[in-house]
Amino acid sequence: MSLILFLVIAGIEAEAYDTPNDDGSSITTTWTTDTKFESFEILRSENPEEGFEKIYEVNKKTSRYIDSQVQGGVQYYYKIKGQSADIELLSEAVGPVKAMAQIFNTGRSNIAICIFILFFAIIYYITRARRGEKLFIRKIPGISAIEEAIGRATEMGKPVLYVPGIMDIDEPETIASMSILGRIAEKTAEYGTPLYVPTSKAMVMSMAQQVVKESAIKVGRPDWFNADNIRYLTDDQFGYVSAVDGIMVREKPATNFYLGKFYAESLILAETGFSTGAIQIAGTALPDQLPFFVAACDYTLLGEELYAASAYLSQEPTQLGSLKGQDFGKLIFVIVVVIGVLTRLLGTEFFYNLFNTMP
Amino acid sequence: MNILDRLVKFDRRILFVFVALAVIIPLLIPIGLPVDITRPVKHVYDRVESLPEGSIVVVSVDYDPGSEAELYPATEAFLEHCFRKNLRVYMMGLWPAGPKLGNMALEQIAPKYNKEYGVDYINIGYRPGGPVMLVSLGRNVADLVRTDYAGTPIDSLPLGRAVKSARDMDLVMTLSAGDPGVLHWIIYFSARYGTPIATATTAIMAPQQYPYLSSRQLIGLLGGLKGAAEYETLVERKARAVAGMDSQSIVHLLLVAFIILGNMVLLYQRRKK
Amino acid sequence: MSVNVGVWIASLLTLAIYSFLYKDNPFYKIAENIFVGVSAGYWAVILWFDFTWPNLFEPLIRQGNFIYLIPIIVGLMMFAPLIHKISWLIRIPLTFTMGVAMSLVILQRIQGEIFPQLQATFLPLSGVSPAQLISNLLIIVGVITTLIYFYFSKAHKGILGVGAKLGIWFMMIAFGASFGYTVMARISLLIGRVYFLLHNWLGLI
Amino acid sequence: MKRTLPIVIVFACGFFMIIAFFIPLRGFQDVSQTLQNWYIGVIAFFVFIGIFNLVKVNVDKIQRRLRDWQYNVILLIFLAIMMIAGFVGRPGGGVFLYLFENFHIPLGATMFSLLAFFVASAAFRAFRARTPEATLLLIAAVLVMIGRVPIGYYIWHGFPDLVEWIMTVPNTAAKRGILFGADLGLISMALRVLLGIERSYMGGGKE
Repeated sequence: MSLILFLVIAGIEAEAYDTPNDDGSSITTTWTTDTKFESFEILRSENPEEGFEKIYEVNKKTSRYIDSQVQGGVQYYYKIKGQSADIELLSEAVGPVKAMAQIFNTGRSNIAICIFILFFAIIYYITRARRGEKLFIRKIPGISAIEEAIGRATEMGKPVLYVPGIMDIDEPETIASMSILGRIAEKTAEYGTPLYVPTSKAMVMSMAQQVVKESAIKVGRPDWFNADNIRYLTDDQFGYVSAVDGIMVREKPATNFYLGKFYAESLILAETGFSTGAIQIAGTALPDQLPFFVAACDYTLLGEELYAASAYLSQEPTQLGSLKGQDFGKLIFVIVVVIGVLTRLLGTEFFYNLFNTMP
Repeated sequence: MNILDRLVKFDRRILFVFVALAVIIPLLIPIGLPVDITRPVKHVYDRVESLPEGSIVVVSVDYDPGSEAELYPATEAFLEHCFRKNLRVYMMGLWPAGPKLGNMALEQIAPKYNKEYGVDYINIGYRPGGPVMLVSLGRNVADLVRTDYAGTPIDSLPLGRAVKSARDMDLVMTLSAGDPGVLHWIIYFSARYGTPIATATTAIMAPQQYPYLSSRQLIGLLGGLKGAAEYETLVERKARAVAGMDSQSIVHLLLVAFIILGNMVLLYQRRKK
Repeated sequence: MSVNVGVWIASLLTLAIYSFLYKDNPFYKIAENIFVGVSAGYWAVILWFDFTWPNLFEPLIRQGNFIYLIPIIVGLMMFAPLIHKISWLIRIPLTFTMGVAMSLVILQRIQGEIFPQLQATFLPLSGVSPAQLISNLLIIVGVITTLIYFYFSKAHKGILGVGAKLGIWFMMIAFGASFGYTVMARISLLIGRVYFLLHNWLGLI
Repeated sequence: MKRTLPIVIVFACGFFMIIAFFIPLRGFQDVSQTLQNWYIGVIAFFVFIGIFNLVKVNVDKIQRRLRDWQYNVILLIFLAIMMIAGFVGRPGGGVFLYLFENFHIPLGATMFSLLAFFVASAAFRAFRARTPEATLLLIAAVLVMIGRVPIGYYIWHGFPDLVEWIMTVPNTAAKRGILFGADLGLISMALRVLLGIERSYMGGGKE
């Protein structure tokens, strides 16, 4: 009887090796078998012949165990015991294995290469821009829309409203918004059109005042600048919205700009502005709020376009250089996707596997 | 004045009344529309079903009262499923108010299945530090967790001792309303330690999760109150989320009607020009 | 109708917020300021008891583990601007936290997002059903054209122009989906509150 | 010192963390773990300074009798009540939980539900299919709004699958493209911070 049993039961093939890319604290054991066991026990000894003790038990779905209760430099031997209701089977002892620390995690070399390429591209373009080179950025269609909208307000003899979002000046969107505000202030000052900038943060107000004043001086209309038009209303989200709504209803601006960081208030602003019949131009980086702006405004700067517009208008080297560096990254991504799809179509998984991040 | 012109001009507060009625009436007089099950929800359910008894599920309550209406029903339904399957629940929160809300759900569900605190479930409270904390937590839990939410030393609780690192976590369920949340669990935790992540998010965040579903970085997704209603249906525990689905349906119909009507006005105005 | 005072308070506060729908008014403002006060207080208490005391001060004071002085001192430098002479010290906690957080941003965005997402875009175009083939092709084209739309180094003319236009369409569908879901979210929140008022307060359902 | 030390700190911490990511040696891992744990400790003080500033701003408004200063008094009173309830009575204590359940939860939960009403009026008055792009957006939105709730399934059994297709194909594609762009933006910002080029977070660019 036992002889027959022995013939049907396939053995357990075990393997043990130093866990790659770790700090020398573990040994990995793996095993394969054709027999259906209920569970497996992992046994360990420092001697190939005797002294094997159970160190862990795993369920039938598992075929790998990482033993992290080992001492560096000690040689270990492993056995795997398969168990089910009526049979128990032990594998041959495998070993000796020693846990060793690695100096470089080779499983992460792909990430290292990626970091290297991106860093290089960004630093390279920033350096070029800082050296005073003219880097080309295409004109964002939104910018001509901005100019037209100001022109329309002037024709109608009505003011322009500029909402710089509800966040403080440490927010990248708010900073971008201030560069664009500078350009808008230049245009409105040239035409002599009033420009209202209600803000939700005191710091944003003082920065906006400074920006608008500089623009007015730049186009030779310092008399046009009126500090009272750039006011801090309140920090509170909905309180701010209802106050801005009030301005829209009272002053009936012909053009509303919403450029900066917006949250739930985007919807209420865009709706009130729409109902007063203003031309509305919006832009924000947060994808959550973009749909409402697209649906209720005449023109919307989508996501990164806000930063691109700011870089285009300010021609500030760091902004321009970063944008070009990121563009280089996008180009690489497109190429990588094309190669990835083609290589898989040709039946090789080699390129695909280069992007594995898990051991 | 044309009737369409008048429609656009009237006070928006009249529209507000419409919305209120569309929510209230179906709650008072339920229609009982059947809830269809979507794949991402089914995947979460199936994964919980396949876990062996005693597996440790991290339930991270990453929302606050602002999203309670959407995520609390999902919290209860998910916990019910875990306890029914005799899984062990390790609760925490990346948002300060999360663990308190999670505790309310635990107090509802755990007694029903005679679960014992410290053995079958535990609540380690608010964990500040967002993404950086997650990287640290995955490597060594003891570095960060000294006590549970009530101040009991973590070593005095069996389940507290059982979880030493990400290796001891069989599944992470994050009930997520924003930042920090599911994104950080995926890219700061799962990407490093390989722990599978499932999530229930607010509806606003749900479309954003589909790239991760497609890359299998997420096992499944309960999107908004509808996702919770689906889960309630799957675990046969119809409660607040299912009850809300009639109102949800009616208001959606109302809004679609508003959009269509509003655009007819636009067409009409254009033709007049 | 409920006889629980807490439920009454909760219900009246709920109605106070809804009074904003009529117009901005004192009840709304009171409710809102209560909210800011309560939530800030809540945060401070929970942070102290769940983290700061057991993880920083307790090991320092009870176990005399002086290594914990480092994060405490660096953290306290956040208050440096109160004393004019040493106000620059605030830069130490700011730069330290930025250094740690930003390095992890770089590593994890690549390991956890860029690589897996690129890999997930290498979709098979052979050996799949025709319907799947179309879907896979659409995803590949959608990802590439969206990237083209956000490519600012070349004017959008010719093939790039066509790509960018396609990218816009993909984005508009995606935004439409987000739009629908966001609407759903807002309504769910309202349902939650109305359910509370009808169930817990008035006891009608 | 005032200029250089902060730049050295951000550079050293940042690049050490990046290098340690690739070196599995115990020493490197332990140091980066310690830096992370200190980070969490320091971040906790950011919250305390935030609350301190909240008090300062409000006291200031009250002292200067700015418009609506009475509301700031209410804010401070409730902040104080909450803190006393928590620190004296412990966060597990009855008063603290009572305030949380009957003040914090209903107020937080109601605030954003206001938006449901504004969505409705915007749907009627502002969401217009003015351009082909906006039309596409609105069509997708309407499909999702109907197909994602039980009434959609009731109207047509294929609705949920259609919406799931929109979500898994065009939505996934565009969101992924946007995500790549955003990641590059973030990485480039992070690198500028580590190199000390970007310093606006240190406070307004003043020395």
